[in-house]
Amino acid sequence: MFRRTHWKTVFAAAIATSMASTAFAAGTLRYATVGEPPSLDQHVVTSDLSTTIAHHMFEGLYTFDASNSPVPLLAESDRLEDDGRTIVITLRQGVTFHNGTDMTSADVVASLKRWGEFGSRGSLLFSNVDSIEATGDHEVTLRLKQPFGPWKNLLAFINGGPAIYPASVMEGAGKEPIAPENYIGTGPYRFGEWQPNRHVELVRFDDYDSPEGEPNGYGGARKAEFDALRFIPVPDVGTRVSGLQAGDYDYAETIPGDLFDALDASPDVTTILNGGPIFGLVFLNSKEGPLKENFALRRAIQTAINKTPALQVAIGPEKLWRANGSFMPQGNVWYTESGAENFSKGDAAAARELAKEAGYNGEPIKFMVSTNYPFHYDTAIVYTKQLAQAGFNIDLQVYDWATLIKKRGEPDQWDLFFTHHGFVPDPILISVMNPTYPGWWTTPEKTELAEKFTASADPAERQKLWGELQALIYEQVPTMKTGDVYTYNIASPELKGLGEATLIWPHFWNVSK
Amino acid sequence: MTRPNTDASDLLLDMRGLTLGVATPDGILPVVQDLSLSLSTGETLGIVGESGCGKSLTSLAIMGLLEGTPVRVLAGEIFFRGRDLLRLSPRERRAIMGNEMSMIFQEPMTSLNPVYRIGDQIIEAIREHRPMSRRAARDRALELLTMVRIPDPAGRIDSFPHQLSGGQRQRVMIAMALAGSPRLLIADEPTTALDVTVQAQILKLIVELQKDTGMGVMLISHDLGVIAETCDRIAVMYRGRVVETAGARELFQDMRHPYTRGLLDSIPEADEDVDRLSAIPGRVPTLDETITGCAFHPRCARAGAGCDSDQPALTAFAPTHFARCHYPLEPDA
Amino acid sequence: MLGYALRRLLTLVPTLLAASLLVFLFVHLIPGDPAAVLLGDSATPEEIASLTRELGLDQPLYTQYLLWLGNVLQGDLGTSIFFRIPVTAVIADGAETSILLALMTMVWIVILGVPIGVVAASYRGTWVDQVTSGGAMLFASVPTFWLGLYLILIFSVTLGWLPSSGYPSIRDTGGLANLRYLLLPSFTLAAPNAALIIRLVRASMLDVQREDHVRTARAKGLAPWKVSVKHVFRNALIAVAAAFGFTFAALVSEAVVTETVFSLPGIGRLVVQSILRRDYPVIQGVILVIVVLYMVINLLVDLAYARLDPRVSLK
Amino acid sequence: MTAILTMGRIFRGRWLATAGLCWLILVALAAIFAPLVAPYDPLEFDPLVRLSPPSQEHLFGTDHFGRDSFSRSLYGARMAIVIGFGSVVVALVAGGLAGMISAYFTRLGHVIMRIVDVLMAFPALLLALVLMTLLERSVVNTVIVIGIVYATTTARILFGMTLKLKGEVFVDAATCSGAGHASILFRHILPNLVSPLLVQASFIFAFAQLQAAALDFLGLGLPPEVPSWGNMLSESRIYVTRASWLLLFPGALIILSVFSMNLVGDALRDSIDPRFRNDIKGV
Repeated sequence: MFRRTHWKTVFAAAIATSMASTAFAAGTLRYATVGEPPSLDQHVVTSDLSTTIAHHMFEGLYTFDASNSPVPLLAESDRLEDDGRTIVITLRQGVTFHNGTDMTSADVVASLKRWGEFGSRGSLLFSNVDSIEATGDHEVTLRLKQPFGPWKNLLAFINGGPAIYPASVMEGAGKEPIAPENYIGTGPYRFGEWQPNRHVELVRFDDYDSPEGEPNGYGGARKAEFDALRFIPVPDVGTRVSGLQAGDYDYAETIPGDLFDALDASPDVTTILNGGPIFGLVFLNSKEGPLKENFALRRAIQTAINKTPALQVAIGPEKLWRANGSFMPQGNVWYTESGAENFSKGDAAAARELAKEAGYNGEPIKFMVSTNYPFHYDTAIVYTKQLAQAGFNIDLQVYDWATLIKKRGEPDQWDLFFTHHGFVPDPILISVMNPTYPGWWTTPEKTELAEKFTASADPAERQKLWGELQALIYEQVPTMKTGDVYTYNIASPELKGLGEATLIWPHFWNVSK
Repeated sequence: MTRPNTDASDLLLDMRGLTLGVATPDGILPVVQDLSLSLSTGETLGIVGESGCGKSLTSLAIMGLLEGTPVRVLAGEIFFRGRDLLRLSPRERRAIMGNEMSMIFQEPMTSLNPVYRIGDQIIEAIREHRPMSRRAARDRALELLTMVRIPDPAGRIDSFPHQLSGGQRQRVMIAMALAGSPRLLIADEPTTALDVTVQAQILKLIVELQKDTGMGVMLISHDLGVIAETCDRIAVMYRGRVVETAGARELFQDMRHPYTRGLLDSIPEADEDVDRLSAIPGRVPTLDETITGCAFHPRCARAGAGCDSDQPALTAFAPTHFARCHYPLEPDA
Repeated sequence: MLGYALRRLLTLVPTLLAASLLVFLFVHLIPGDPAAVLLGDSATPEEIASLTRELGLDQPLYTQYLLWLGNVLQGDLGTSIFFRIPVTAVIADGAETSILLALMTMVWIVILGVPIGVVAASYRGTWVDQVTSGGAMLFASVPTFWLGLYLILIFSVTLGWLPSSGYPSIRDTGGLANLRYLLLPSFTLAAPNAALIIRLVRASMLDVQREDHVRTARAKGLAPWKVSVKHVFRNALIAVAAAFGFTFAALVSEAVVTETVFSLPGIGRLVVQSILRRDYPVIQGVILVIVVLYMVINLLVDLAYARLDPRVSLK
Repeated sequence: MTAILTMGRIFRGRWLATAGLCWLILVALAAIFAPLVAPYDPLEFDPLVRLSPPSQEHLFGTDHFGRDSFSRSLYGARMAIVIGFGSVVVALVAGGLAGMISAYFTRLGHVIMRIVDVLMAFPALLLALVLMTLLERSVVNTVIVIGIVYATTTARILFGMTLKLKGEVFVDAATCSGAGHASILFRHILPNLVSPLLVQASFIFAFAQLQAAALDFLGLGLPPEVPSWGNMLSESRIYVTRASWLLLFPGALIILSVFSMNLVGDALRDSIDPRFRNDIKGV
């Protein structure tokens, strides 16, 4: 008897759902992601996808406004003392964690400590930090070894950055990402569920305490309009596009450039350009192999490459790329053309000459690239050809991404490898600046300049120093930038409040449908 | 041939001018030509000949089982109890098949469906023509199994075919054939695949059943010995034609056709194969070989003028004895 | 029968042990490092090494294997490196999609494969036979992903009749409306396999038709359809049943591609993604589960075979 | 000459299979003469003509590198043949030996067939996926991996066939006349298996194409720079609406070739010893 009723119910429910399927979706944003995110723990994970999801959940002390300047988020205000050696941050009061507890300075200190010790970008700041302590219920004091310019940018950059977790979660947390049951933050959405392979779902946090002010970039008031945000892994790009066109998703990320014109023209699809471009990087091995300390040979390689055909092939429409040698995009405060005249010479003859002078005798140069990102591979194919024309013996080694990032950690395995870099608001965050990042660029010239760069708190001086650093990059060639790529996402035209462009990661507070 | 038997009341089967052909890429080749034979109630007719002479195809034509083979009836009539089977609708035909007329086959090993219990296969045959309850049909099946002398029928009825011996399976086939109380039983080489001792038992069973039921039996065999023991009348076939037909005693005492002689001389050891017949030189010609005149002449010791050009006519040697030969054998001294 | 099944399951144990060792070795010999994948592009080798240590992936392989095996024997497939939840939970989640996909695919295969096969056999040699058999072979020659791409293009993007991709869980929508999501994928998956079944049904029907016992059945005066159903088809089923074991293995393989094309959260895509992420416990767990499933299904096929064909005895 | 006569007999009246055979011959010719026939270098790119639709200059259009799809398709035929033959050789040699030896030396065979069982328990594509990630993407590895996958089924089939033959009179006769094991296996048994092996080979050839395409699609097959039909499809899947020719031509080439090979295999199967006919599944 029970069984019969049961099936009737199920059947009735089935009919009801099939009829009400649109109603079911209305309060939920369906976002087609490129894949499954790794952990959402922002301290240790630097995946952009992870941040796209997590920054609805976790907040830092600061965030960026539309002009990429840091503005307070969980912080209320700050003051510098002792010539910039002491930073006192006052926290906003009345902020509640998703587990219902109030956020206090103890939580902030615990979070920053774990981030400083184990976080991906924590050491950038904490190598300069002497101590951090709670100097009041809602006041935190950082004491630095010396003045450190980019501190606020580092605290505002949530990707691999200092998200604030409750102190209870931070207890015993190490390098290993924290587990989903501990995804407790302060953001407008809280963790709902993670069905592996299926979706990550965030649900609206009803007790959210929003910062004040007009929304500006990631700053200002945040309002969760959706009941839930559902991030659905759709690794096949064709399926992401057709799924959005068919109305199965509201938003789909990372769409191939070649489809831009058609999608942009389609009334059923809104295209959203990313404001901050990403750029490909070819790292050169500074630790071992033929390129070690042979800057002339590196410059020869740099000279052989013309970046434009690769961008044409790999990206497509000219609107979506710039053959820009500056590591920061045009219009950004950090933009500089210093050294960039060597960006894209594409002079095979000169390169051949330079290589000869550098003592190059056709030794094989191992170039690692992954097929997981088609634009890496496409670009590498073009470069390989250009390098071959200039007489370089390139041994192109194609791996999947997981193998490549393993191998690049072993200095004897490679001479060149291809990766890409997301937009960052401060050059200090660019991976080549990190002396332990594969490539291991640690020449005395670089170390000296970098020290000056981080020590300065004066914006003008820092900009000037960055210009010198960029010139040094073009001279010592620890890495080669391939040009700016403006990726774009697509959305259903029904979504309101998306804005013209994405700042860094798409965000869905103040967005509705 | 003029038909010797005109008594319509006990005339069971009467074939007139039956011609069968097989379609090949080279055209239609005749496999049975102008065959006329008859069979009365209670009579046992033996058809004998080497494999490939058309005897089995003739039986399939009578049963209506040529469908699915490349062989077709080209001409002729088959009267069964006064009705021309070839003019009946498939449905009318099926009402006769397995009912008034049934057949047992050469291969008891494969002629039963391996996936059904033998009882069910017999019951299926019973209920197809006689609407009755399963229980009643099962009782009838038990009865039939008893009739064919299966030991322990109640224990065997639920066996699968593979659990029975060859002889037992042939008994089951016979039981199945008797399900509809047939007037005519066609037995196509019913003992060929069996051991010698079992062969005799099965033949004996068929003869007894025939006596009990009064049905007509058409027994087909390549083995003149088998035929001789059981049949009232014998037709000898060679390459699609009847070459000699006579009463059993008549034939053995006074055979006229050299081929019949050859067959008799070569009655094989029980376990020997047809192909090893030593008395007849040569081999049965294949279908696509064209032979003019008497089809047997290439192998015939007596062949003479005209044998390779003119088809000999069926000649009467006695009122019930006919043969088709230009140079028939003389009666034995 | 039960005894036989138990004995068969016991004999699977050594096979499974061998398979588990093989899986473990294969998976761990793959170059790459889950810690590196997890931490992302900005991670330095030092950071990766420290996470590797925390995950216990720096221990010798045999230690890891024995540890894993010990847990597996207790029904614990370990914890996903990537998701930080038990592998059993990850697999269970994918199983809903994959099992429903497999069932719907089987439905397609049966409703397409069997009748068309029977029709082709019945009209043997006519144009009906040539069109169906030729068509079946043509379908078996189409790459699965290619078919899938075009089905999405036609039925989802252009016509808008069916969802293009994804599959929400029944738990979330509480109904069978989700099955719409599986219509295209299951058809894609079924097409080549249904083609195989069509040809197999046709061939075995023709084989059986030639058998003597069918003539016996016809000699009983049975109507042609009775002969076809009760005698020919019933016996042809034996060969077809045996093929369903093969079909299952083929399905699992092709499901990997289909689930990728249609972005279905099933086990097939899970294993591909896990390989890319080097999520060792998940790869091992999924493959082990599939191997067990394959063996159990083969056992079921054998049992079904024995039921269908009384000549087969289970020893 | 006798070979041609035999072929004539097998294909007589089977116009579809004959058409398939003709297509395969065409593919083989394209593979052999690709460098002569191809209008462009299959690897040469030109960003200026990227994604141009089929035209007189580019019969099959160009891809996103601006490479000539027609030339790539011709070289793709080469890969199809290499993959097909390579997999067949690996499968038949490895699987054939394993199967024959197992059937002949029963005790050793028991062990070998258990190993085959274990390998068969892995679904083919998963096995291939894991192996391909383990090794690296290359033509040789792809061939080996696909070959191994089909070696298991081949081993099973040959095991059965050899068992059947082992009981035959001529083997006894050979044993009595003092022939050694190798001689019996390879001089007496093997010749009887040649035609069924050929049939099996034709089906492996066909399915290897689909497996290779699937591996290419999942990004674990041939190296991406190799112009193969599967790679062409895999690289172009996002262009299904934007540049449909990139999917239609290579797709059609794969389908036609696999279809043809299946037709040929089917025709061959009908011509072999009926004892072995049902052992080979094929399509």
